[in-house]
Amino acid sequence: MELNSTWKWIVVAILFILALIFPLFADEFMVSILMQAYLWAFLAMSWDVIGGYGGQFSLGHAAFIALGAYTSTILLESYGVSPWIGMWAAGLVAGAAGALVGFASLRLRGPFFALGTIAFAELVKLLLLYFKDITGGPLGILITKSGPEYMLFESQAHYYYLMFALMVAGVLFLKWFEASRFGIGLVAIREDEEAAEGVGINVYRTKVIGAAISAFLTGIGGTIYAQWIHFIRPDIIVKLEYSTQIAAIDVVGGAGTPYGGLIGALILVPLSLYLNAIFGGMIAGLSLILYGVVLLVVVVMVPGGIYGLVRRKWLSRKRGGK
Amino acid sequence: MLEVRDVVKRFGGLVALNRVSLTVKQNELLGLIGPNGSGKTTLFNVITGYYRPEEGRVLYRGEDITGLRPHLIVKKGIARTFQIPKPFGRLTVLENVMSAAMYGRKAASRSEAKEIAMDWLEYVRLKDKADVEAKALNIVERKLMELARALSTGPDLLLLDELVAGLNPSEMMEVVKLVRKLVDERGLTIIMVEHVMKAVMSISDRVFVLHRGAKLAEGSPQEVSRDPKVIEAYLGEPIQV
Amino acid sequence: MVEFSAYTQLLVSYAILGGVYGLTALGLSLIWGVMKAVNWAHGDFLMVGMYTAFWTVTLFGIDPYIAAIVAFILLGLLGMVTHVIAIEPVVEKPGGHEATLLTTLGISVILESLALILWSPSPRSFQNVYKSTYIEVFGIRTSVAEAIAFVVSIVAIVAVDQFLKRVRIGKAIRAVSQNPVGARVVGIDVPKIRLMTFGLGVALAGMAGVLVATFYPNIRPLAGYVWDIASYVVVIFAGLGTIYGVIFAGIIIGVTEGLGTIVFSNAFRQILVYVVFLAVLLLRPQGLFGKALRRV
Amino acid sequence: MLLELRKINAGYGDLQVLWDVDLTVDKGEIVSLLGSNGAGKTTTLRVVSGLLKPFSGSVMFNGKDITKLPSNKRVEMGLALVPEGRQLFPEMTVLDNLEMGAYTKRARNKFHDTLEWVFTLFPKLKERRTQLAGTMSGGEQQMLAIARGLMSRPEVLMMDEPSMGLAPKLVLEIFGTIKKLRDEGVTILLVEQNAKAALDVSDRAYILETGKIVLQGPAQELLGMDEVRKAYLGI
Repeated sequence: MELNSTWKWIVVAILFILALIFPLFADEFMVSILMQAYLWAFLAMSWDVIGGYGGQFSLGHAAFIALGAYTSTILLESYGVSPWIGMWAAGLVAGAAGALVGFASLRLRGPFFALGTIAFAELVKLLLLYFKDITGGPLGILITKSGPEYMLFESQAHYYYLMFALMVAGVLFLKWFEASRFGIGLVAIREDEEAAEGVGINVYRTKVIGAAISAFLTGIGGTIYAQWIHFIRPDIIVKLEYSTQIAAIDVVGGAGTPYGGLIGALILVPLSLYLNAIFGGMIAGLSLILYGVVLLVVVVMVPGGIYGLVRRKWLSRKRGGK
Repeated sequence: MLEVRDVVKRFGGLVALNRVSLTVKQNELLGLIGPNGSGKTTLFNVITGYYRPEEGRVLYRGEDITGLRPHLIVKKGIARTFQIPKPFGRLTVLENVMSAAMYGRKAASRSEAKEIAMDWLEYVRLKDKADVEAKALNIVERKLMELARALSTGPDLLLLDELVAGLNPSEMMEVVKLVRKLVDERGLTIIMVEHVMKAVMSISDRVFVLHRGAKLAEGSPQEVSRDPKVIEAYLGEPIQV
Repeated sequence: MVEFSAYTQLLVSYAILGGVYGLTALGLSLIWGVMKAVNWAHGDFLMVGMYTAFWTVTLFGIDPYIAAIVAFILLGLLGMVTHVIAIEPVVEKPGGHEATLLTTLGISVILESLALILWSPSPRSFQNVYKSTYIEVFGIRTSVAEAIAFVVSIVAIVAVDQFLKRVRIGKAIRAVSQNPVGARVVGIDVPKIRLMTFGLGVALAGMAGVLVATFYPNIRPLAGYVWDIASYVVVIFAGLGTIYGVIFAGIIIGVTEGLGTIVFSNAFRQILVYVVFLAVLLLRPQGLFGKALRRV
Repeated sequence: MLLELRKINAGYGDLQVLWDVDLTVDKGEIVSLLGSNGAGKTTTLRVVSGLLKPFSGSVMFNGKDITKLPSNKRVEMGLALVPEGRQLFPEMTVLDNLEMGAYTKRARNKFHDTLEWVFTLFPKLKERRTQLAGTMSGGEQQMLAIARGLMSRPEVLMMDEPSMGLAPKLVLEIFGTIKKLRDEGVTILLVEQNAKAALDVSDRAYILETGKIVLQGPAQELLGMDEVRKAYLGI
């Protein structure tokens, strides 16, 4: 057991160092791919709070990305507030929105939250288009500032480290979260609502707060995303595909675990980016098929996702070895 | 301590509880028995807030708790187990029990909760399974874990729904002793629904018999087990058609 | 006075649209009622129905309403295949209802991407005589295509209701939805009924797609999405699993959109719908016509 | 032998409820399966009707092994269950419930004849045929559940606690019906808690205790035995 955990730490340390020196020897395209994987991993982990740990699927998380991105970008472009500060405001706005949707749709068990979030995402998109004066309407907002104090960097490598830090923070947060009082309460609800009530958990309130935390993190992710693409517009940021991808990445990787989002993103994001790079102009949509097929196959054949599968295999081997 | 007054509960055309009244005194172990479908679990669900009765009231320490949501009833100091155990399958046994300490009557911190949970796990002799996922437990262990979980909420009144069903006779007697000790040594008040007569009769201070949603008899185990009405309810009456 | 009649005109066309929402929602409602599965790909099946209309009409020159029958059959089969792949393997497992959400999400993504690859993202439409012919009743003008779409939607909803109430298989579908255990006990092949229900639900979406295509100038791979959302709104509004409810809910949603246009602006009409939707979720999640959901 | 259970072991997940249960029902018999709560009576019927797959053992019906058949095929062969808790279709009328009872091909063609027969057995259902099943009283629902079971034209009718939760007068009526059914030649496998009443109408009986058959024999013999009492009261 001692040896086992030592080995585990050595492996983690090696991977960590490899990830850190990766931009030194890889080309820009590779760096960009891995960087995007980290970003999606973080978004999937944010989704995981309510989707995986809470067992309530959101299919409108793009709305929280958008709220976060718009909040910090408007603060930046109109008021000169640095995104290093603005991202917290972004999180709060998205979190409040998450609480609102949760409040409306988490009272009953069932698909209501999924329906509520998808409607909310549409609503956000329409509102962003509607309030042109603030949001720039369909033209969106271009980020014009520059400099690290505004979270704007010149090379992809810098963004790589930013996203890497974000991803690591996400994993650490989930590790802490799943052992916290609140995390345990939320999982208890997912496992059995009646029994959760029976130990004194306020089921409705806990789910709503879970949705708010998830949206809060996603909002921060939205800020980072906007800072990377330098440019936000309703039709590229509140895309239904984004909501779908976030959910798919987490479920494929293994929902309700700290590593599921990362595993899912490391598999799906590079695959879809490569497919896009290869077939790009010719066959748009091919990379999306990948998401669909993998999601379908994993849910039907590998409930628990890839992390769950690996873990089961590993556990059974360990047991077999004894 | 607990008073159920003229409670009526209907499901569609069926009357599950028909004007049931029942009182439980502090530090008493009440056995609640009755044939299938007599309304025992329904009564539990009414007391613990899972069902709202159509008529009647539930009073706890003089306070009206009728129709309060279950998690609030836990906070008043009433805990329960379920007829079919409901573990939080993908939490560990320890986390299952800790959740009750953290969310129960007093919101314990993580470290306090761990202590409380380990104490109760030791009490039900499940300590060495603490780090196992709850879904990996067998039926007996699930029942014991659920007992520990209910106890960790810090209740004064504990409702046990068929705790020993499915246990073999020696396990059964051990669990029954544990339950009795909760009353004698820890000062709890307990209502237990049980089918296994031997278990109920051997440890109850008083027995309450439900039949077709209404009270049939009430008294000491000896009185009740000799009551011809009770014997008839269990064995049934002869039919001359 | 002119304004008033213009408003009436507008409201009526939105009410007509609402009637079609009712039909698109019907299949969803049916599938939910019987197997407690949410079909996220519903709008995409509607989109496939729209393309079925486009291709059969432009390639073979057949009447769009014959295309509706073709789409009904074609989509019915596609629905059954989907059921076998994505619903039946998970529906009875623990957590299965949630799982159907994800599997149909996968199907949805696959259908949309395939449509993008096969038919390109550019919108299409086809000319037909019904779209360009107008009728006038009580001073209100509407295209024949829209009028037919409305009437067919209502007829289809009534027909499905009657099918469920009078035909043996229809009754078996209701039996499964009300009590799956009871249904097995009387000898109903429950998986087969589920398969048929899913097929029927998707077939209805396909038919709705054709009806929409006759007057809607925007046949594109992601078109289903707009209708999807409208259908979900209608289903929740009507109460999951109700049949007649969807007509009224559809019309109410349609008229709400119309009122939103009149009172605010065209851009605001859908905003209003979503706000109403979220309010319904909060205040009456069982919908207007659904029965109170029992806790526990 | 019309129905035969051979060494059935069954349960739910890791909880084994039945242990090596052997049981037979001959044509024209009423056989009771008795025992206290939780002894495994309902589980036995679930195994016979195909609602639950046994861990091991086999179920024979009319000489054929039906252990692996789905429940709808078993109803088609003439094996019907009136389940615990009635399991009616609450939002459907009495008549529709009965029509669903005759869902199988076996029963479909004889629907009108069977309906008439069932209405003579339960005249009240005829009066109430347009009422929704969910709005009826407990006793009426039980009548409907039995009637629905009969609509499938079963060779063996299994009944799970038909007297559960009913007032004494209704219990009397239900058992009267069971007797009538026997006189009409229906073979019945009856699960009951009301042991005396069940034994009164039965030819033979089995007594289950914690998942094992502990006693079996002619009903009248069992009636007088102390072990019967013990199986129930555990004292």
